[in-house]
Amino acid sequence: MTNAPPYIRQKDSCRTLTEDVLIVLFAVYFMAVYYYGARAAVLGVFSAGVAFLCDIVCKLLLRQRITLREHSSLVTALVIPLLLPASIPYSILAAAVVFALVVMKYPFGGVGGNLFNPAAGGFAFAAICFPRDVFAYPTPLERLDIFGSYAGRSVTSAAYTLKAGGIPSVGDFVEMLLGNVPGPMGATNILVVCACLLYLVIRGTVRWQGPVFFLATCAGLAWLFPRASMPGNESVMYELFSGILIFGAVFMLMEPVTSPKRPTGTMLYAVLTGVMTMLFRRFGGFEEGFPFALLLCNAFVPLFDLADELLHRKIRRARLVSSENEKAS
Amino acid sequence: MFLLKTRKHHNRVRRLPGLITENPVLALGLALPFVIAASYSLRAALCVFTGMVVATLPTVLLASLTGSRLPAFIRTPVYALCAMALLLPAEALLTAHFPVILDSLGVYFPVLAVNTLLMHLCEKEELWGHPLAALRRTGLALAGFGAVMGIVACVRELFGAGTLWGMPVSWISWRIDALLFPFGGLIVIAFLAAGCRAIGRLLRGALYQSDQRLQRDMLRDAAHPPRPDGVDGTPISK
Amino acid sequence: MFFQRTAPPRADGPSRRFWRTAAFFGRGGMLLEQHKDPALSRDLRDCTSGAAEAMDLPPADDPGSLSGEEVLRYARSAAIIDERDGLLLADKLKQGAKGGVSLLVADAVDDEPYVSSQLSPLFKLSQQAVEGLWLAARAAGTSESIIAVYKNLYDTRLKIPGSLYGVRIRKITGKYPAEARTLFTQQPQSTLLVGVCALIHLYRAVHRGVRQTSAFVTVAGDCVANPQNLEVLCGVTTRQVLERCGLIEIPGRVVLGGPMTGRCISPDEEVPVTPTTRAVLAFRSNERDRHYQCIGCGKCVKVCPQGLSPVYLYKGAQTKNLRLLRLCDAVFCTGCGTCSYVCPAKLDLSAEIRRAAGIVRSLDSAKEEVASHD
Amino acid sequence: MEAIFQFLFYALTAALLENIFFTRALGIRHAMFGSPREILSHGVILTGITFASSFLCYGVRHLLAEQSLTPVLAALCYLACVTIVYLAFLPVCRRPDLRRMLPVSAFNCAVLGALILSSPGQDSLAAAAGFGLGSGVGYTLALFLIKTGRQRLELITLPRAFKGMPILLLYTGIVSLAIYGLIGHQLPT
Repeated sequence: MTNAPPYIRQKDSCRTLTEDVLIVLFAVYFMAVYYYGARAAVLGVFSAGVAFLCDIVCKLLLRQRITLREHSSLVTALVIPLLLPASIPYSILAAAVVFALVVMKYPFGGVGGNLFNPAAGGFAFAAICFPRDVFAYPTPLERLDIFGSYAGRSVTSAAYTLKAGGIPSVGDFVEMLLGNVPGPMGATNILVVCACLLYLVIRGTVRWQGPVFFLATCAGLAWLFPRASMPGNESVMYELFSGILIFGAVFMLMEPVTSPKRPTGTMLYAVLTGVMTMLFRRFGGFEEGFPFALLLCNAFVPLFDLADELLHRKIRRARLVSSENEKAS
Repeated sequence: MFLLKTRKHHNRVRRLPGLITENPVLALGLALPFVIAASYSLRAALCVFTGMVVATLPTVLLASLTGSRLPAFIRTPVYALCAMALLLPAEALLTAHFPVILDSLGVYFPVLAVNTLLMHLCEKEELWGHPLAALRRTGLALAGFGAVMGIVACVRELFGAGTLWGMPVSWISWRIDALLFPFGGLIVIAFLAAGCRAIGRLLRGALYQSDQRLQRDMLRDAAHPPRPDGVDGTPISK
Repeated sequence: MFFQRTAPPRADGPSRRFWRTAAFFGRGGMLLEQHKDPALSRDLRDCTSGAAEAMDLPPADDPGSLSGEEVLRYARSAAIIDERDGLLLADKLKQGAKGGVSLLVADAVDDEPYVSSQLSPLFKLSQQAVEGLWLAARAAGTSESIIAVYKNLYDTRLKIPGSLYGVRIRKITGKYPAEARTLFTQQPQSTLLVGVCALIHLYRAVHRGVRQTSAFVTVAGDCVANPQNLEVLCGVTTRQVLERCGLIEIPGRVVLGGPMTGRCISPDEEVPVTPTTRAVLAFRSNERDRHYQCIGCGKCVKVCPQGLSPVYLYKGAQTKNLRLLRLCDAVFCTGCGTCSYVCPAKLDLSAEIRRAAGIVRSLDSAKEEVASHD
Repeated sequence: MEAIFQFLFYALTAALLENIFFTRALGIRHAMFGSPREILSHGVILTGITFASSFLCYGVRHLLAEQSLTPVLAALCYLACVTIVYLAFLPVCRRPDLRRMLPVSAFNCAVLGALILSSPGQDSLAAAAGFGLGSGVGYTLALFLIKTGRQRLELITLPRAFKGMPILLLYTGIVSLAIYGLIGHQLPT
C-alpha cells in the first residue's frame, strides 16, 4: 500500500472495525424498534445526522480531511440514543450528541485522540442537565408517536427502585432477559446485547478480558452487598439487568481509543470500573452510575498503560536474561 | 521579513499587558477558581470582582513599596493578612447590598485573600519601588480579570439559569444546569481560552497577509514608478 | 539480527521461572497466508544459459577426501556469498571452525509470504544441497548437521520428507517471524546457520570448479503472469527478470526481497540482482485506504514477537519523545513488519519505529563516546 | 474509638467525595506544570500545613464560638493559624527549593479553602483533623492524576488552539463531571 515495508497489509481497516460495531448496533436498534416503534429508528437517524454535521464543522475548524470512510463518530452517535429512553425529546438528544463530539472528542484532536468515552460524556451531560426527561421511561410495546413530545405515563425503571432501596417488581428473569421492561431504549434487551458481545469478541474488535472481568466484579459486589434485603443471586440479577451495565460493558467500556492497550491493563481497568460503578450506584446522586464511573476510570487508563509498559519491560529483560543463560550453559 | 503593520499593532498592544495580550486568567491561568466556580451568576461575579479589586490593588501597592525591604519568607504572609484585612470592609459593604449572594459564595469570597493573581503581582520584582507602574499593571490585570468574569458570568447565567442579573429572560426556553456547576465553568473557560487564542492567531495572520500585500505594492511601485501625469501624460521634467 | 544488549538485571531464582513463563506467553507473531504455491510447485528454471566462470582452482578429483582447509580455499576462491546475511561463506565457516560449533543448520526458512527461493532449490537440487552441506560440515568441523524448513498451516500442498539423503529435516511451523530466527540465534556458539543456496554453490565450486555467478530468485506477486523460481545470473536487472516471467499489468511497485522486510523500488528503476536478493515481487498499488489515525486498538501490541508496544513507540516516534522510546525499548525492534501488517489504520509502524530506534541507538552511542572521553 | 472512625470517615469524604480540586476547583494553578517530584513536595507541604492548622483552627473556633463571626473574620483567624504553622515549618525545611516552595504551598486557595470548608459541619477535633488531612491527600492525588493526563496529552497531536492550558482545563472539567456523578448535587461552597 505504501512505499515502506511491509508491502502487503491485512484486509480489514479502521472502516471494517467500526462497521463491525455498526452491524451489531443495528441489531440492537431492531429490538428497540420492536419495543418502541419507529420513533427509535428516527431517533437514531436524527442523532447520526447531528453527528455528521458536527463532524463537518469540527473537521473544517481543525483543518482535517473530511472522509466518509471514518465511522467512529457515527458509532458514538448511534450509541447515545440507546442509553436514553425512547420518549426523549429530540432537542436533548441533539444536545447530548453535540456535547459528546464538540466537547469530548474534537478538542482532543479528532478521531484517535480522545481520552474519555464520548458516548458516556454525552449521556452524563444529558443526565445532569435534564434528569426528568432522561430517567422517565415509557412502557415497552406501547405506541409512541414519532415526533413531538411524549404525553403518556412515564414509569420508573428497575434501577430507580434499586436506588430507592426497594425490590424491583418489574418482571421475572425471562422478561428482563428479553427486555420487556421499562428502561433505556437499547440497554434493556440483555439477550441481544450478549449476542452482540459474543460477535464482537469473536471478530476481535473487543478484547474478552474487559467485559468479562467487569461483569464479574459487578456481580461479585452485587452478591456481597445487595442494596435491598434480597438473596444474593436475585440481587446479582437485578443489578446486572437494570440500567445500562451490560450494554455499557459491550459498547462503551472497550471503546478502542479510551481503553488500555494490553490485556493485563484491561483486566485492571475493568475491575476498577466495576468497583467504581457499584460505588456510584450505591452512593451516587443518579440512578445510573456507569457512565460517570467510566469517565472517571478513563482518567486512570494512562496509569494502567504505564504499569503495563513497566511490567513488559521486565518480561523483555527476563527473556533476555534467560536467552543469555542458555547461551552460557 | 516585512512586518510594518504587525510591528505597529504589536507596539500599540504591548502597552496594555493585562487586557489584550497577557490576560491573567486565559493566558497566565491565574485566579482560576473564582472564574470557574464563583461566576455562576452576574451578581456573584460582581461581588467577587469588587472583593478582588479591594483585596489586590492596595496589597500590590504595599508590595511595591515594601517588597525589597521585607525578607523573602515573611513577604507572602504579610500580603495575605493585609489582603484579608482589606476584605473585611469589602464584605461589610457587599453584605449590605447582596446578602444572599455573598452567603451563597461561601468559601470563594474569603479565599480572595490568597489568590494567585495577587501573589503573582506581588512577587514581580520589576514592580518593586515603582508604585505607579504597579498600580497601572494591577489595574490592567484586574480589568482583564473583570472582562473574563463578566463574559463567563453572562454566558453561564443566561444559558444556565435562564436569568440575567436575577431577572428571567423571555427568549430562553430551555436551561442547561450543567453550566452552573464547577465542571461547566471549567469547560466554558477552556473553550473561551482556546477561542481567544484562535482569534489572536487569525488576527496576526490577517495582519501578516496585509503586510505581504503592502510589500508587494511597494515593490511594484519601486520597480516602475507611477508617471507624474502632466496635462497630456507627458513627464514633467524636474 | 541479534539482540541489542542493554544492561539486563540479573533475575535469578524462583522469580526467573515466573518471568520466563510470562515471556513464553508473550510469544506474539502471526500466521501469514503464504501464497507460495504456484512458484514452489513449478520447477526451478535455469536462466544462466550455461555461462559459468572457471575458477583458478581445478575441480577436485576426489571430493570425499578433501580436508577442511581445502574446502575453505575452494569457498574463498569461488567467492560464495551466503544469501541469508550477505557474509562470505568462507569467513562464516572459518569462524565456525574456530568457535567450535557443534551443529550446522542448512537454513531453508522462507517464512515470508510469496518467497520460496531457498525451499525450491533444496527440493529441486537436493542432491547438490546435501553434498554441499557435508562439505561445509567438514569445513566447519561440526559433528551434526540438520536442515531447517519453514511450513505453516497455509501451504498444505507442501510435503516435507522426514530426512533428505540421510540428513534430518527439522520442520519449523508456527507464526511469522519463525522461531528459527529467535531459537537458533539464542545459541550462536553452538549452532551455525548457512543458507541452502550457498551450500549448492559450494558443491558446484568443489565438483565443477565454477565461481558463484548466479543467484536463486523467486519472482511472484499479484502482477506476475506465472510466478516461479529462477536461477539468474547476478547483475541481470529486475526488469529483465520480470519480463521473463511475464507481467499481467504495470505493477504499482516492485519489491526486492520478502514482502514483509524487503526494499521497494519504482517499477521503471533498473536494479541488478545480487546473491542476497531472495525475491523480486510485483504488486498492484491500491492507494484507497489512507488518512486513518491510530485508534489504539491494541492489535499491534498483541502481535509483536518481541513483546514491545508499537502503538506507544509510534506515538513516541511521531512526537520525538525520547523518554517514551527508551521506556518501551525501541531498540529491541527487529523490523519484522507484523505490526504494520496488522494495523487497521494502515500506518507504517515498523518503518517509523526502526527510524526512531536508529536515532535512539546513535544518541546512546554518542553519549557513550562522550562518557568514555571524559 | 468513635473519634478514629470519625477521623477516617471525614478523611475519606474529603479525599474522594468532596475533593477540593475537582468539586471546588481550588488550586488549579499547580496542576498545570511541575515534575512529579515538585508535585509530591508541593502536596506534602500542603497536606502538612492543612493538617497542622486544622488543629489550631478547631481551637480558634471553640474560643470564639460565642461571638458571631462573619465569614471573612473567621477566615482571618484561620489565616493567622496558617501563618503560625508556616512560621513553625520554616526552620524545619532546609533545602533551598523547598524553602522557596513553602510560601507558595502554604498560602494558596486549596489550604484556606479546605480550612473554611471544614469549619461548619464538624463538632469534634478528630473530624476537623480528618477533613484537613483528607483534603490535602485528595488534592495531591488529583494533581498526580492530572500529571498522568498531561503525559498522555503530550502524545496526541492536539489542535493548536487547545495546546497547553485550555486542554488541561477541559480534562479537569470532564473528570470533575465524572466525580459530580458521585455527589449528585451542588456542594455547599
